[in-house]
Amino acid sequence: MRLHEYQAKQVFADAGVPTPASELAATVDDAVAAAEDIGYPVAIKAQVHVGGRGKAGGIELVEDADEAREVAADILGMDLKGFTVDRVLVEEAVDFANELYAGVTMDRGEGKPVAMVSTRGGVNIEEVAEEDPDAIAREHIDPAFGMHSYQARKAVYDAGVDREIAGDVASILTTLYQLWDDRDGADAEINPLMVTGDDEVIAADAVFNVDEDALFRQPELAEMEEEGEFAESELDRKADEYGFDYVRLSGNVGIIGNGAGLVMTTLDLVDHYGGAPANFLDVGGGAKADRITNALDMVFSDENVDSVVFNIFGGITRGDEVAKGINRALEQFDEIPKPVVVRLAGTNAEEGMEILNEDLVTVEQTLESAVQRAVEYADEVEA
Amino acid sequence: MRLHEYQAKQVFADAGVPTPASELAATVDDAVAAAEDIGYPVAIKAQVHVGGRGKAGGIELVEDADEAREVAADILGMDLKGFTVDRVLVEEAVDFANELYAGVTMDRGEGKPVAMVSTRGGVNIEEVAEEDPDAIAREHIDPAFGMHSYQARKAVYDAGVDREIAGDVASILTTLYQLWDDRDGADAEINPLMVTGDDEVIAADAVFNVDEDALFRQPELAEMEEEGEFAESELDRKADEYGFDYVRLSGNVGIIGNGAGLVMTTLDLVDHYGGAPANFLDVGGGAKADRITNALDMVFSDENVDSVVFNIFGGITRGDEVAKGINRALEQFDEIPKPVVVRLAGTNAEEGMEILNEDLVTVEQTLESAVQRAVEYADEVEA
Amino acid sequence: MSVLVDDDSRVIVQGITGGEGEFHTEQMIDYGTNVVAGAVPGKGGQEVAGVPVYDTVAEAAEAEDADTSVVFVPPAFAGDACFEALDAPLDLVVAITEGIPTQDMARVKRAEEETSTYLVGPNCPGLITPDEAKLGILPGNIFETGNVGLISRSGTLTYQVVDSLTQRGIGQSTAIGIGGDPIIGTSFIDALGLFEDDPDTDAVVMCGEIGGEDEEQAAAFIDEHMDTPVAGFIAGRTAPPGKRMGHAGAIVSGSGTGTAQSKIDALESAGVPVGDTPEEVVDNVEDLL
Amino acid sequence: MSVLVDDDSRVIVQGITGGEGEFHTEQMIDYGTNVVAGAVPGKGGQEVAGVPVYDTVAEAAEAEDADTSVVFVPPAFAGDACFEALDAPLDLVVAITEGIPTQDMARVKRAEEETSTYLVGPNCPGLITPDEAKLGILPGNIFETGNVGLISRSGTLTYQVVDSLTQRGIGQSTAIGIGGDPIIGTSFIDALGLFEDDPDTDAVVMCGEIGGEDEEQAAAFIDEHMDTPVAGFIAGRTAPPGKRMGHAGAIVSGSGTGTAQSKIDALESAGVPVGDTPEEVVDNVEDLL
Repeated sequence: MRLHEYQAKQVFADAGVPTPASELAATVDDAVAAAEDIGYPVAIKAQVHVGGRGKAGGIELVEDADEAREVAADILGMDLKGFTVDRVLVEEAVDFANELYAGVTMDRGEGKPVAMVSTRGGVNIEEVAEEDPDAIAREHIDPAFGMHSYQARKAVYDAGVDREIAGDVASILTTLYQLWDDRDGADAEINPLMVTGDDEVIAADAVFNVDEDALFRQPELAEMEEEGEFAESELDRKADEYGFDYVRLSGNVGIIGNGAGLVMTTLDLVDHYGGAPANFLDVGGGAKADRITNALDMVFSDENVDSVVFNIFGGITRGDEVAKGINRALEQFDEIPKPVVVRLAGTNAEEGMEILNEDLVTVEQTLESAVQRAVEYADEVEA
Repeated sequence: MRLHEYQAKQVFADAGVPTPASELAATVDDAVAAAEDIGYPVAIKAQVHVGGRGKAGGIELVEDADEAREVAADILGMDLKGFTVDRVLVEEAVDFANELYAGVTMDRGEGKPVAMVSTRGGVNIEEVAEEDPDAIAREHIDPAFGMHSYQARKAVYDAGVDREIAGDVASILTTLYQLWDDRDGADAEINPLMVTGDDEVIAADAVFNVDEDALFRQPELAEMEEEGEFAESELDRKADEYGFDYVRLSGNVGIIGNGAGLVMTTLDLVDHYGGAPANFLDVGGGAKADRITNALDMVFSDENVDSVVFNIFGGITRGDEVAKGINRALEQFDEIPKPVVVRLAGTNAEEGMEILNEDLVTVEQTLESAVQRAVEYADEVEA
Repeated sequence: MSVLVDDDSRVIVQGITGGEGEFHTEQMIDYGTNVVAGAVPGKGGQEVAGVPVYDTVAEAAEAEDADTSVVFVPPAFAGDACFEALDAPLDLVVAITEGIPTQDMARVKRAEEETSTYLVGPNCPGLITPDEAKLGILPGNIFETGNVGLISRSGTLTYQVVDSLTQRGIGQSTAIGIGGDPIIGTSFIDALGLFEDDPDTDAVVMCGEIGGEDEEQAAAFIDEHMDTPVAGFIAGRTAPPGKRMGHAGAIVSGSGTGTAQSKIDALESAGVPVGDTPEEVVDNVEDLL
Repeated sequence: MSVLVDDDSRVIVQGITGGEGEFHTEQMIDYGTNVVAGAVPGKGGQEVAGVPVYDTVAEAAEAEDADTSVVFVPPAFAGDACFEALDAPLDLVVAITEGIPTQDMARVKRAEEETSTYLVGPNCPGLITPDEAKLGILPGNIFETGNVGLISRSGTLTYQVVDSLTQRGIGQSTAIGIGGDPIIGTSFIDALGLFEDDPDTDAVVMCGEIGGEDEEQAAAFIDEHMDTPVAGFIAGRTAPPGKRMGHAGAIVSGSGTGTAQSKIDALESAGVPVGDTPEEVVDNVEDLL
């Protein structure tokens, strides 16, 4: 779960990372008032989860109230790579001499956290990592001991950070690791970490992704997640409400299944047989009829969907429950919105297939044939 | 450094360990007022670092104001095993059905913390450990990971704590370990951990020794140490002021040296040659003349001392500095208070021996002869 | 023969008194698994599915001479349950629980590396040696004894592949669900090594998916160390970068590592045929046997 | 020959820019120790006592091919300095610093046990191989090359015994101050084992003191594993229980463990003569040689 910039900045500031003065605004008036509070120049920054906001026109520097009003009006309501901007962060403009990068993430290959520092801040760090991996100093952290102080210093010196600010940067990296550890971070990043002309170091941007599986013990972050949902799409909100693992894609074959690997495989097969998957939707293990009904509602809500394939291999999930849910969901319609192909296997699959109302759905015996049939239906709709 | 009971209770309560209501009092009036506040019956408990306070009359239960006044007057000012009682803790009396023990300490042999639980609380736990070691359940804690929750539960179940209160006791042990870890504990103990008739668990006594070497990062505990000095002897206060490692003993040969092992050896030799050491005093490494002067002042302040042996083996400590300090300290007296024997070896020992004023001190060439001479002097005084 | 589990395994169920724990204990016992104890703090002395429950794993292991545990403990407490099982110590710990915080698992994994215990999972369906014992939630009826080892990051995908194998008369020596989390105990390499050393496993199927570099490392391992042939499958070819596809570990990074293509290329370079569909995987296994 | 340190040792001084660090670096160099670098964060590029200073131990070790470090870092930062040296990694780390919090050392010790590095100290005078190299603060002039190994928990007591040995014409192979703290790296047993394996050490003196059970364990080790004869000394016979006698580790517990008598008894049962005075120790060494 990714915090908005303004939320991440608050978390960082609370932990002691220096951040510029800033205020959140949802209206043009509030944005101008915030700018007056802070004092010009200020940056007005769209609060959406989109990379390269600056280049896309989502971050602008303004020098006075007129400019602030104009820019805030431009940005609020703007569509940035598919996301509508509902909030802007109005922030003290930092006059910098240099831009660094500092980050902490889990290196899953090593099974260990890794702290990173680079003097190549202010640009896409993943590109730096690819082009010039040595430009990023990395310290792996022993998860039993946590980060030793010397490791923060070592990362900073290894990265070639100027001697004058090395201590401050090491201390920010230590704080960043500590908050990543305390707040169950997945990734914590400061990019750019700006260095001013008089050697002050300040976090000009802030990224914090929290481990969704740990939200139960991070009540403050859970609240932030809820508060940040203004930026979510209708479909994502619905998936959250129903508690589905759901990812929307650009195709037209809706996919419902149980178990991440099997659902991914179903997507891949749609592609393999010439179709285009509209979504990933995992109902999870042991789904009962209600949950199946919700899943169908979810997929039907996506206007891109032209056909649906249901692929369940029952372990704990029972085929008869799935069949009941499908029947119940479809019986409410006078006309089925999109053709639905169902394939059931495993626990109680035969019972399920007997229960299924074949007036409402197409039943297939194998995964391959079910996917092929759904792709055909979608092609027919498009044709 | 050992906290007083009332201080340890505050530290424990702040961490979330249930403790009885209590107030500290330095006068009889305050003690009675505290008892009225809390409500009778209350226990009135002498705040001195003495084992077996109860048996020695330092803890009494009172039922009303008259008794409170009488008992407070008895205990305040009382001499308990050599310590004068300056403060009492007035505490809600807990009506208990059972007494447990919970403790955390460093097992130096293992190099690991150990958490302990026993159902044999309320008595000297060291005696229990000797007579019936299995009556204490022990869990060694990996210092890299800290205590796992399951370890607290395991210690509690292994100790045979009643199922009804096992969860509460495990949670108290977890808290105890956490505060021991956070506050740089040497030992943290609750004995007795009382269990009331309705299965409430409450810390009726609290012991907390902090690692003196960690006081620099425990400002609150350092303050408590200072506040708690009312109970220290004059000599201990002086040793603190001068920054000496000093231990008073019951003999009459004062001992000053550098390095713990060598000073202990000097004590042992005094004993070996038929004398009785009056103290352990280590001036530490690299002592300059001033420090030597302070050390002599320290030992002369002990009225039991009849002679002094000075034993310095210079590594970083220089013999000439020591000699200057000795001369300076003794020159201020019209008459030397007690005979002083000096043995210098190692760095600049020869220069030192030349500097020493042999009108003021007796110089010996070997450790053995120096000790023997000091013992003789002491014997002469006593004779 | 088989790897990790057989009918000699003496199994503790951690979290046996929960709904999932109890249901699957019954299922495991029905399958023939030698479940000898449950371990749930505060529930010592009870009995579930005919099995005695102890307060601690150490007590259960001692009293019932157990060597294995299956963890059905809720995510908030599952890391601690793994530590308890590792410290008991046991030979094999199978963590079924989904949703354990990643930082908890990093610490468990760190501790596991200092032991000789095999940790399988978490977020996995468990493992099974057909007709001997199953540990976890796999549907026993689709498995059949045979000579193909199976390793998979995904539960239902495993069932899909196993079902096809069985229907075509190809039985399994042992099937291991290694789990869909970013940090897991037994890796592909660990499991491949076990099958390589098992004389009764004649071929191995490994079902990987997007995210991480385990499959790439496994490919290098196969190339260097394995004589037993391996057939591969990789799920998630159509997954977009930056999105978690159900499994916490199934995510292609923004910088493009962890893609299906990278894994497929690595496996194919190591001589592992990678099927485009589950049925093709079974075709490949037939060819390899 | 010698143990742990000789004239091939390439030494980093951590905390070389502090007063103590600089003074003893000069002293070590004067003695002939091959001090190749200093390591102090923020001081990289400077030079102290003719030695280049680096910001990190790893950098110093890499640039100067060092294998050993001596830690003169203040107590609040010394634990971290030990971790840095262990992780570099180096072969030998000698922590001179007194007053490191015990919990810090427990963590350092835990980490050390997973490495092959020898950690000597903390709260120790260091170690010396006469005429080759000294690491730490021991006064070099009292030592002389010879065939007696020395192990001691105390600095000045070591000097006392060494001085007597040297005056009686008995030289030393290596003298190791293992430190007076409750938790130390190299124990008596570790050091005894090193001397047992050193063909040029013909006898060992061990100077113990009250507190802990290291001497008792050493006695058992001597009894079972050592052919080289050992002479013993124990300081603190007259120490009262519950009082810290200068060293953080020198304390007889309230329950009476860690007494001098217990240690003397254990050593004598293992055939180790324990002198009542330092001179008696030297008498005993003469007898053993």
